[in-house]
Amino acid sequence: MNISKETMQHMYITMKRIREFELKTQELFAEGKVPGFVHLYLGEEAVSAGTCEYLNDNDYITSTHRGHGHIIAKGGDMKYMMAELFGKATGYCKGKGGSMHIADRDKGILGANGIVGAGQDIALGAGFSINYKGTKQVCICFFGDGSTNQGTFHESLNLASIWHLPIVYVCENNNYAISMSQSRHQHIQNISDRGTAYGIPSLHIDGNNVIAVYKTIAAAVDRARKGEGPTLIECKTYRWRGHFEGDPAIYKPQEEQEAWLKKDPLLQFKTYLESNHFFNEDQLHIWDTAVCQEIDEAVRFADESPLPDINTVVNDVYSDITEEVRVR
Amino acid sequence: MNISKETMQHMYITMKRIREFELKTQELFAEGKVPGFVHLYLGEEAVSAGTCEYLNDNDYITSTHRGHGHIIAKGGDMKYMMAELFGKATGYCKGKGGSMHIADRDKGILGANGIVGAGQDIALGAGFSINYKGTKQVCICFFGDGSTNQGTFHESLNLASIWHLPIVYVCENNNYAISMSQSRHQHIQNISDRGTAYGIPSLHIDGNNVIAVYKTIAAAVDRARKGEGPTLIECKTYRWRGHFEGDPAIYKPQEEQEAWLKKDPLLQFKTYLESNHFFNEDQLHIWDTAVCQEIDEAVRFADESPLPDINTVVNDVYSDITEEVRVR
Amino acid sequence: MKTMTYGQAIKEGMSIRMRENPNVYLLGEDVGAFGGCFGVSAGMFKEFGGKRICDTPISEGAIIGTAIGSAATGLRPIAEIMMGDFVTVAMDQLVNQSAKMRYMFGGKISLPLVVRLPGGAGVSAAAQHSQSLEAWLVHVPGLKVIYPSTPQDALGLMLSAIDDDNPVIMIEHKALYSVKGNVYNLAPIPLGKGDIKRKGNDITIIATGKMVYEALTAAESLKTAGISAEVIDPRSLYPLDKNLIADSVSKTHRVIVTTEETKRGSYAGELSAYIHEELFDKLDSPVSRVCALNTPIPFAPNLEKAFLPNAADIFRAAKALF
Amino acid sequence: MKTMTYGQAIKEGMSIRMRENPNVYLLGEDVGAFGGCFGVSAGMFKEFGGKRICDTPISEGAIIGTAIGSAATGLRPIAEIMMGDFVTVAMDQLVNQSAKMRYMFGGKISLPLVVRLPGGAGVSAAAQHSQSLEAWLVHVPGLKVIYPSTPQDALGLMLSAIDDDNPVIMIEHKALYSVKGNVYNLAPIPLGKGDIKRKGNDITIIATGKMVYEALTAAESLKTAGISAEVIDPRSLYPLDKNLIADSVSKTHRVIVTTEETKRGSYAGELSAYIHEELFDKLDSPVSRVCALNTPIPFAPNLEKAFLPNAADIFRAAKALF
Ligand SMILES: Cc1ncc(C[n+]2csc(CCOP(=O)(O)OP(=O)(O)O)c2C)c(N)n1
Ligand SMILES: Cc1ncc(C[n+]2csc(CCOP(=O)(O)OP(=O)(O)O)c2C)c(N)n1
Ligand SMILES: [Mg+2]
Ligand SMILES: [Mg+2]
Repeated sequence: MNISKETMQHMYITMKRIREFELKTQELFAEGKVPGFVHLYLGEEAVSAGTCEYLNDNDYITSTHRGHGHIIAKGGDMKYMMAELFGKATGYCKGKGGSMHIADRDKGILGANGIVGAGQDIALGAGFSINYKGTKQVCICFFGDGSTNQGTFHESLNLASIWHLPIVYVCENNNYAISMSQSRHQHIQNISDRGTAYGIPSLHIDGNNVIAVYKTIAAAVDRARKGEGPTLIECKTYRWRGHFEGDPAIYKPQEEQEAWLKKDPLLQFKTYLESNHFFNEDQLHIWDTAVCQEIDEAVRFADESPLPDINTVVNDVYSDITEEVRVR
Repeated sequence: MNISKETMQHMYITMKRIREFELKTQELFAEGKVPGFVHLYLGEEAVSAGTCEYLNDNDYITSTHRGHGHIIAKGGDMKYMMAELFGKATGYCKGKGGSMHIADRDKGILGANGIVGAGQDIALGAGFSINYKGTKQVCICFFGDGSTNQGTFHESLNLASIWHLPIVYVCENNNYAISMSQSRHQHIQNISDRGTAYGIPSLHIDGNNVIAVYKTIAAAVDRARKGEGPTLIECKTYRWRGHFEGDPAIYKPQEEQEAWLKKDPLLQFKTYLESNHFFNEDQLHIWDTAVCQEIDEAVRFADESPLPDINTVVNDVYSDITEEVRVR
Repeated sequence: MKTMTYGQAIKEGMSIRMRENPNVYLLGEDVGAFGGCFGVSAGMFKEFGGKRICDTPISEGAIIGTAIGSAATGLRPIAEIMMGDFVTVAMDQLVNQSAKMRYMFGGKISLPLVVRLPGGAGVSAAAQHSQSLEAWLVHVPGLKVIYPSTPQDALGLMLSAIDDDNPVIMIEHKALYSVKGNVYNLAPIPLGKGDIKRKGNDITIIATGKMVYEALTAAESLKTAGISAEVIDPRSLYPLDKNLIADSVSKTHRVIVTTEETKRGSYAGELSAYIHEELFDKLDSPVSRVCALNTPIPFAPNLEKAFLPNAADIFRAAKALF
Repeated sequence: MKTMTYGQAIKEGMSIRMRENPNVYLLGEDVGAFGGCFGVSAGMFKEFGGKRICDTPISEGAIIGTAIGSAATGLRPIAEIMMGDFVTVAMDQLVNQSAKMRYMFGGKISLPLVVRLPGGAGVSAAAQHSQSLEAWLVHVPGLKVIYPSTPQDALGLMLSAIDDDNPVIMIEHKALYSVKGNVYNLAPIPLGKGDIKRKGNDITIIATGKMVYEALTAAESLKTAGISAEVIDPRSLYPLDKNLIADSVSKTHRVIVTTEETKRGSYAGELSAYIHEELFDKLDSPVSRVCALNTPIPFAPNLEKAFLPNAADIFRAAKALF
């Protein structure tokens, strides 16, 4: 499979966007600008960048509590994301959702999700719709290693298999579910081994290699579009930070952390692009700078945006009923 | 492995007990003597008889909505069972549980269960206790093919595996979950393939061959007692009747039904015992007659037992609080 | 005018919309050729085929998840959970996902989905197959909850539920499926409109589901005792027809709320609290709840009967208010 | 006397019983060396080891299932569900299994288990990490439900919960974990005994969890306004200390019930219904509920604040009753 320069450029920019968005969020959280729980995607950029690159706007994704990367890669607007993280009226969810609940229907983003395993079920419905309407879209279902121990994982893969749904299950195995390393939370080495239980083709790949991710996903997406059903792809990667901001993650062995930092997916891709003479440093630098500007603008946008009017607290519960403001 | 004549005799009697108990229940249900839902175990007798034969009284089992066979095989008293089916005060549950909720703690029977998949979770706790106290008991977890699509199946096997719990998972694959044949509800031929997903040794056997069941279970139980963890055993069998009494089961192909009726587990075992000269027909006949008498006594006991006093409706909710009779 | 059973009316409601709108479909365990555990969808498989009358494995969470995801992407699913009690394995999907999505996403998503929950006791199905769990669902902002008692209401409410752009939970009483009634018209009954099942002046009996029939029986007995009872069926538990209740209570000054739930923490309690809060001055006596006992549901028919509230209980409670 | 936080008091309660009884153990996600998501079990892993402070995968159903099965076979488990909202994926185990087993089995089994559910809002954790779901659990016969507001109560109730031979759900408010208070003694507080948090004569404010503090603040303001408020913390939602409430209401004749739940279908409604039913003649005005809004819980701090009930709301509601 040949990957065009344009595709590579776009994947690089996506990864850089995610990286910078998360670094900035880390900083803003520490400053107290971002309330609530924040789960950073640092170190896992290649998975969503490589995956979403092969998708169309009208393809769907379901996401997780660690969703920023998925949303950026699927074309979400960082301004509205950042505004949402700030709890501002201009955010994706008008301040009602926050980091864990960002959605963008126009981009096929069916929502980040605060419940581990919930996206697996929702993906079923998206896949069901596609087959029902015969529209040849696909749905990517992102989830973590830890979530593969929830019943929803099991039920979802079984149903997708018997219904031949066009779902690509993308497991981001970052080796941890909060403090539980994979070896403690399940007795298998490769999560892709779980596909056998459903008759679903499954494989595991280096999730820090964006090219590998892209190619593997492309094959699975093509298969899904042809009506051949779901695929399970385990991407081995690593969570650089604690589970959420504020978690010092002392349970991670230092050598392990260091080894993975050396496998920085962005740096690896940069080196690859340069050493294969796809792009030179100057070119990459220009993009880097542009990304940093975008982030700054997103932060400025978020900062300058108004808080939601507190009367809006009662809106959006139903399409047709507005709750009374003072029912208490 | 050598199987003693005593063991064979006992397994035969167990199977005969289950067969006759169920035939009688079928009759009584049709007469309107047994209210509620009744799920018969006819045709699957070899599974529970072969399994429980290798257990001790203090070993545990968890059961399902189709629990009569499990309870009889684990040593439950048919008198109290029948009385419970009748909704009588002398029943196992004082008439509060009925067919789907029979339990007997003294025999390690942790309960039939009306919720598909619920026993899988409860088995975890029994296994946990055993390891915690170091008592070398085992827990058998019985469940159907359909229940292996519930999230509880998945969560249970994963936990049992990482905790090395002494659980033997016995799947009664009778090819149907109500009207859904296995090929419609999952995309795999052997449910034992699901063990791979948890690193659990798994195998499938002829569930209508009581000797095969006994031997396979024995090995798995020995393994569990030695602290080597769980095993998944799929027993291929067939549900002779509809899902519950009243279901004409028109979704079952007639040839399929006939083929399986020919594989009658009780008849097969009888032929085996006779042709290998373990027991002659006269001997078997004596036992058969005794079993039929037991069943008659059980029915008489149930019939003559009093209804529960309606004031007992408020008892047994808590160990220490009795609900007021008329709180409405 | 047609006579049909409650179960047939539900089927009719689903079928009408399925004929009109190709995006409406039904999914659930054994709803296909088998026709559903209670036969409600019998024949629909034949009419609409397996693509639209969709059998599922025993995975209730995934059933509701599929409904959610497909509703979010343009379909209008109707999901049947075989017994309301099994909603316990799909609560996350219902509560944390379907009910909250519109709000969490800032109003930018619609989830037009219907979930059918056959509930209720009376057939010796024991503790895990007989519950009335509507109180849980009414407590969840984002859900609408309806509970028809007659074939006419079942049909009209089903049509509105399918038309609604929000998750609607329809509670159905399993012991009502075979009850026949007249169906006068095929118009949707708006959610939030209650119905006066019997006019009266001295006491208001608010009843849901199968208790509507017990209330009507009690009203007959009360008449003999010289008390004229008005029987109100809210039909829609949320949104609630507050005006209908206010009008009735303003006239009668006495209220019984009767439901098949275990009393403690019931929807009946919510109604009672609400009526006291809003209509205290109209009340001559406290609102009285007639519910099931605070116990799990027993198997033995005589115990189950003792567990369940009935017309005699309503009669007694009503008399006590005078 | 010792000063400790609410979180530490919970830990102390668990630790005391674990030291005394080898059959008591704790299980849940990240409760081990990590110390639990809110640090409640910090240090327990070191003291009791991994066998008794037991980390689990993300499988809440299996966590409660393990608790049930082990309680049925002789242990006394304490299960932590990381956030109360996640109980949605373990409702079957809690409701259809643990709550009903004793009854279904004719009283022949005991399930001594404690389930800890950290609930409540106030930390911008949004709609899926902030709910107060106690109403659901109170509605389930077979469960006991407790909800401490202070370190002393947390410790005493935890001891009783562990000692109890029935499933006990302990609701903990996540925003209270770091609140300090005096712990005067290490005696169990019997389930079903409420507490007067402040004595008063003119109005009874019944408050649970974090709302106890809002009620106390409101009581201060009311004092300035010439109204003497009694603040009652039931502590145990079921069984309920009916006498304590009756005594107070007989004295004050006015009642506010305040909880952090969404109002519709709340436990506050159950309390209100109950008080009206039993104490109608003592009431000079209807019981008034001060609860959260009927919406999912919003993320933005200002919206979340608008969502939550507070002392000012209680004050206003109280004034309105005079
Ligand atoms: C049902 C449920 N249980 C527990 C949690 C708390 N929780 C949030 S994220 C998480 C770990 C998830 O691990 P994994 O799936 O590997 O994703 P990662 O955080 O590593 O990206 C847990 C336990 C939750 N949100 N939902
Ligand atoms: C959670 C849940 N969903 C659905 C049901 C209804 N139900 C009872 S038994 C059954 C089929 C079970 O099939 P299987 O596990 O193969 O057991 P079998 O009946 O064949 O013995 C179903 C769907 C239930 N009791 N619980
Ligand atoms: Mg992970
Ligand atoms: Mg089966």
